[in-house]
Amino acid sequence: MSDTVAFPGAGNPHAGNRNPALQEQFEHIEQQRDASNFGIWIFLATEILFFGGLFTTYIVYRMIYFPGFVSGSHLLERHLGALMTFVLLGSSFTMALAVHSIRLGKRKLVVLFLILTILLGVAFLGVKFTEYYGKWNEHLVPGIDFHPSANDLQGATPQSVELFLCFYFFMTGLHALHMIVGIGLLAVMALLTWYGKITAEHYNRIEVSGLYWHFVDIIWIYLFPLLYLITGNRH
Amino acid sequence: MAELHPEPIVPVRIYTWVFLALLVLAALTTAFAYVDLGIFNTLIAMLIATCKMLLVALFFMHLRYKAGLSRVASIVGLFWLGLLVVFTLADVFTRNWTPQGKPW
Amino acid sequence: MSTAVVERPLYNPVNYLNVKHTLKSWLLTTDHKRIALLYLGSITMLFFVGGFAAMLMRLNLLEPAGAIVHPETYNKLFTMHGIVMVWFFLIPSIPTTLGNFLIPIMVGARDLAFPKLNLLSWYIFIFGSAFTLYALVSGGVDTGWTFYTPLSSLYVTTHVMAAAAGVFITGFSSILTGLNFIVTVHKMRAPGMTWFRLPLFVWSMYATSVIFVLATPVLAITLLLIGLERGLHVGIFDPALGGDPILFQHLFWFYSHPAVYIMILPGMGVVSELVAAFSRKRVFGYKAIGFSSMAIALFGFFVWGHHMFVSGQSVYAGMVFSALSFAVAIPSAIKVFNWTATLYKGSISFDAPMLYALGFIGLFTIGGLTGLFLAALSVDVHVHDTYFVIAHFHYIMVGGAVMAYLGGIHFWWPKITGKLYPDVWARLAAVIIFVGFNLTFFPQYLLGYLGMPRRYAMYPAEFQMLNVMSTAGASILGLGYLLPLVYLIWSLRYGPDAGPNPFLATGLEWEETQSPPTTHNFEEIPVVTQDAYAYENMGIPNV
Amino acid sequence: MIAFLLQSGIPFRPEAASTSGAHLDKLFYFLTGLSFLLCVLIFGTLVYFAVRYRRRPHGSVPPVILQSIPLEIVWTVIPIIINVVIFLWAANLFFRDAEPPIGSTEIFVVGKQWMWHLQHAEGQREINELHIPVNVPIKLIMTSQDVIHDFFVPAFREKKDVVPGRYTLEWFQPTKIGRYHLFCAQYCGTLHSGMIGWVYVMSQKDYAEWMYRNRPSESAAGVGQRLFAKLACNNCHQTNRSGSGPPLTGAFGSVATLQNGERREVDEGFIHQIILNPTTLPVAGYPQVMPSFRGEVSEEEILEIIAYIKSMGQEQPQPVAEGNQ
Repeated sequence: MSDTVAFPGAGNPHAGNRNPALQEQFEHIEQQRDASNFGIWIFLATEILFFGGLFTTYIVYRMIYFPGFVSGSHLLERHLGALMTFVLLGSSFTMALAVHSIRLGKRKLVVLFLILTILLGVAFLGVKFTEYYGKWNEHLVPGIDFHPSANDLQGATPQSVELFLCFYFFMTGLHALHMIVGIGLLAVMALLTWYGKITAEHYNRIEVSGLYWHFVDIIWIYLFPLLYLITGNRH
Repeated sequence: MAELHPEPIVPVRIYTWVFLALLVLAALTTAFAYVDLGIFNTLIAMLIATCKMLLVALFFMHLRYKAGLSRVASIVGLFWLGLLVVFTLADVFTRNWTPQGKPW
Repeated sequence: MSTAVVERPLYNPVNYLNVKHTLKSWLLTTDHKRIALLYLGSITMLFFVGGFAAMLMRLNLLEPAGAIVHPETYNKLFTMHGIVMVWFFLIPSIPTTLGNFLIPIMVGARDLAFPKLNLLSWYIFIFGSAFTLYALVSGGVDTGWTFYTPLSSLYVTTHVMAAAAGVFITGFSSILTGLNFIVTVHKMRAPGMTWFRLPLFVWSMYATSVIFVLATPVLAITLLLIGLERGLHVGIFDPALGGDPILFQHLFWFYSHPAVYIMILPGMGVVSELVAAFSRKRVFGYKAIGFSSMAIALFGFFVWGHHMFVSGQSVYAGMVFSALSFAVAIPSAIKVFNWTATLYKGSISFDAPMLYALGFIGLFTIGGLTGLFLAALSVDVHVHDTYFVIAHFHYIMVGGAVMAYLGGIHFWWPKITGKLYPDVWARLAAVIIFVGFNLTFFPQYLLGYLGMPRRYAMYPAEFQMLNVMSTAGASILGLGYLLPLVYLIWSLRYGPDAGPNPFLATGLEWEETQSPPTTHNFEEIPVVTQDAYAYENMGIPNV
Repeated sequence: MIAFLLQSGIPFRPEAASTSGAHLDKLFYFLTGLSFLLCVLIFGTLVYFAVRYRRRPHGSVPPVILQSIPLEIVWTVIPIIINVVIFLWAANLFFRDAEPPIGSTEIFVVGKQWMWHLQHAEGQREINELHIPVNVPIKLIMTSQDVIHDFFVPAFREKKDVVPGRYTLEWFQPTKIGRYHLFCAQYCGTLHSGMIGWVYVMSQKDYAEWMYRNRPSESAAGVGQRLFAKLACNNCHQTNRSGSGPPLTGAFGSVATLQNGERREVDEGFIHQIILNPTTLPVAGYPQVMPSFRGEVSEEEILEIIAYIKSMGQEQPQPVAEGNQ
């Protein structure tokens, strides 16, 4: 069916002249980089649908129980939500700069920006868990301890407000879980870069981690208005 | 085989502008929440969120500079999410419609 | 084959199987071929677990009041049968074994794009199966494989969490496998291997992978919601707390209908290869078959509502879903016609894999045609949730997917193991399976039309005769499935050496690798110069 | 061969005892015939090719036949046409029969693990048995107290899921006197297969007699009226317009305008939803003061209240307030 003609650049994977960063299933470094880049984009498409199932349920119940969702949204503190948005956008910015710096080969700058990104991520989680703690104290945790006051409900039925809070906890919780994974990933990247394992030529691991981090940011960009900013009359 | 295309290095200036635009949009969407515009609150919030998403995806995630495959993957993800939402709502919305029982 | 005489590399006695013998070299392997064998072992075991549950069910249905078990046990049996067969056998069957083994070789690569990820998927799969088997041995689950709410989230008291966790975890294994395949097909093709030179098996695996990646996450999140609802007593799907149980069905079938195509598309790919190889002829309508795989992957996502025609779904949504369901039948029909046309003027031999392929086409045609009954709204109202549905999807999944799986395993067995199996026994098994299958499931169409609901541990006496017929068939089918297990294992030790290309088939796996292949498949990455299935260049073997 | 099969005692055809059953069977046999024909064509070709072109010693090399666009078009278009025909036929039957005819005899159905509770409008209650008159359209208003069930009568070719938290409707018009299986077709837990019963189709005379013999002390609407007073519904829903809620005389079957402008028919589902979840259906022109009665009324009691609200319209000289568009 075909001739066994050596493909330029191909060769025995164990031949001595191969780039050590090139994994043996690939023929050249561009192919390896393209593959990991495309791979992470497919993974992000998967993630879109993973969150998408939640978004779909959210949309359905928001339409059915709009008053409850308005009341529920008013239980959240908008300024904290806005603060978290700013923090997370900032972390995306530093992440982009980290990728930029690795392209230029500025190793220490990369580590600095990665650490900044991690710190902003941790700050985000800090605010998030403060908020969770507040809800716990106010007895507004669905299923476990849900005892809203009449003032909390503002005329909506308790179950519709509980449903809203379910979505609040599930969606932000799942998002926070992704943040934690991302922080771990970035910490590993920072270490690898510090010890010179990631260089300007083979920067794809940093780039891939960056794509994941930006994706988590995008999820929050939608969660913020969907959860914190529901306005409108309650009929 | 893979396309051999070195990706351009995006200048920091562009990242900075995008970041500032994101901050302005985030402030804007928060501000709009304090005005009651009825259904438009939701529409504006989603419009701004989509703008922010595009900024992050096109510049921070380099979709603007990428060859087709990454764009295809992201668009496919969004398209399939659209399928899920649209067909589910197609049922939820029309459950209370009652057919009049006449054959066509 | 191009006219230039190519000097073939000498047979290398060190192949992927004997390169190392330690347990560690298997459990930590990143070789796609070894991972394929790890999967083969795991899913074969799980197939017999699921099959055992099915045998007990069929035995119980010998008598109207239930011959051997209490209804509660029966409910656990069909739940385990469904969960194990769907998620732990059918969905991983062809992709993780034949797909893992063949895709890198067929596209001309040394391995998948992400070999470590590939190994990770196997471990995730094993971890998920462990949860599910735990649910099985610790008392069972009785929700049905569909996990319908609010039954699963609030009412049953069995190990729903463990079973759902098993399925949830296994989902990630599917996602990673799909991701790996997509990237491999896009980025790892050998020079000259254009899209339209890919074997049709690769096309169908590509379509399958798209579904893996896009549908599975929705199932994952849905199971997570069930877990949360069950664990925390919140009301996402619980009507008493304001939830909507129909919404669960939407999310569930958004995954589970496309999952049907995850099961059948790889089978279609295998059959395309088999029909060409045993007719010694190019596949008729290569592009039609390739594109119809992609069309099925796409349309498969538009039709999930046909599982919900009587669920209280909107009448209008039902009409839309019905119309779209008829649309998805077209690409399947196109494939059947093209396979049939491929036989025209071929040189057809009836080796065991070909018998499976012909059986597949027949049974898939019957399953597909009865699918039209179910897509037709008013007919579905009568036969929905009856044995008609059971018969229909077993014709597709057992008659279709399992036949193709067995055909594929037989076809590539010499490549995988380097050994030939006894052909007479293999043909006999194929015939027994075909006959046993029809005896088991054809009576179930009649039962369904008569109105016997599915998942019934007890039934009115007038259904007994058909049930007895079905059980009799099932015992033949069970015997048929045991036969390959025996002679294939026998061949490992006593089978004659196969040589690189015992069927004189085309394809990189036959022409460019030895049997069994070496760890890196090819000495040099081949350069592809012609289309797939160029049998006209190979001549015809004298028989 | 066929005669032998028919005499073998294997049942092939379930009894058809409803108007839709006869329609459906025609389509079913059409589909069966069509499938049989297609199977014969496809398998015939397959077997013919397989035998005719079997491998022979010293045979010739098979020719290269890549594809045939006309053939591909033919075998794409013909299945499309067949499918469109089947779709239109089936969807037409489905759509036409989606809504029960006005004036059907109404039966309330409550499914619970693992039995059927049925109640006639006149108040007769039955468990796992349903007595209905022949040649009269019967409308089932169904809900479940726990999980999803499904009311399936094979002889009527009808089934519909019975979903907790909402009403689903099923209707049929029996055409033959007799006794028919009632199955639960949606898996509902341990004794799913025991959730079966009988539907008795009786002559009009026998049915009237049966109803008389089993007459309860009070009709469903009567019980509903007492509940209406007991739950203090009448404090707000007064017959004159003096209460804070809308008067309910003639409300059933009218069209209500919600505060967001949406117009909804006041049917069983509407009343069910407003009793349990009043804030989700804010009717324009009235304050939002109605409390939820979730947990205070059972599904059967809600059905009785609905029966009462329906009867309020019938007492008035004007039949239905705004009519059913």
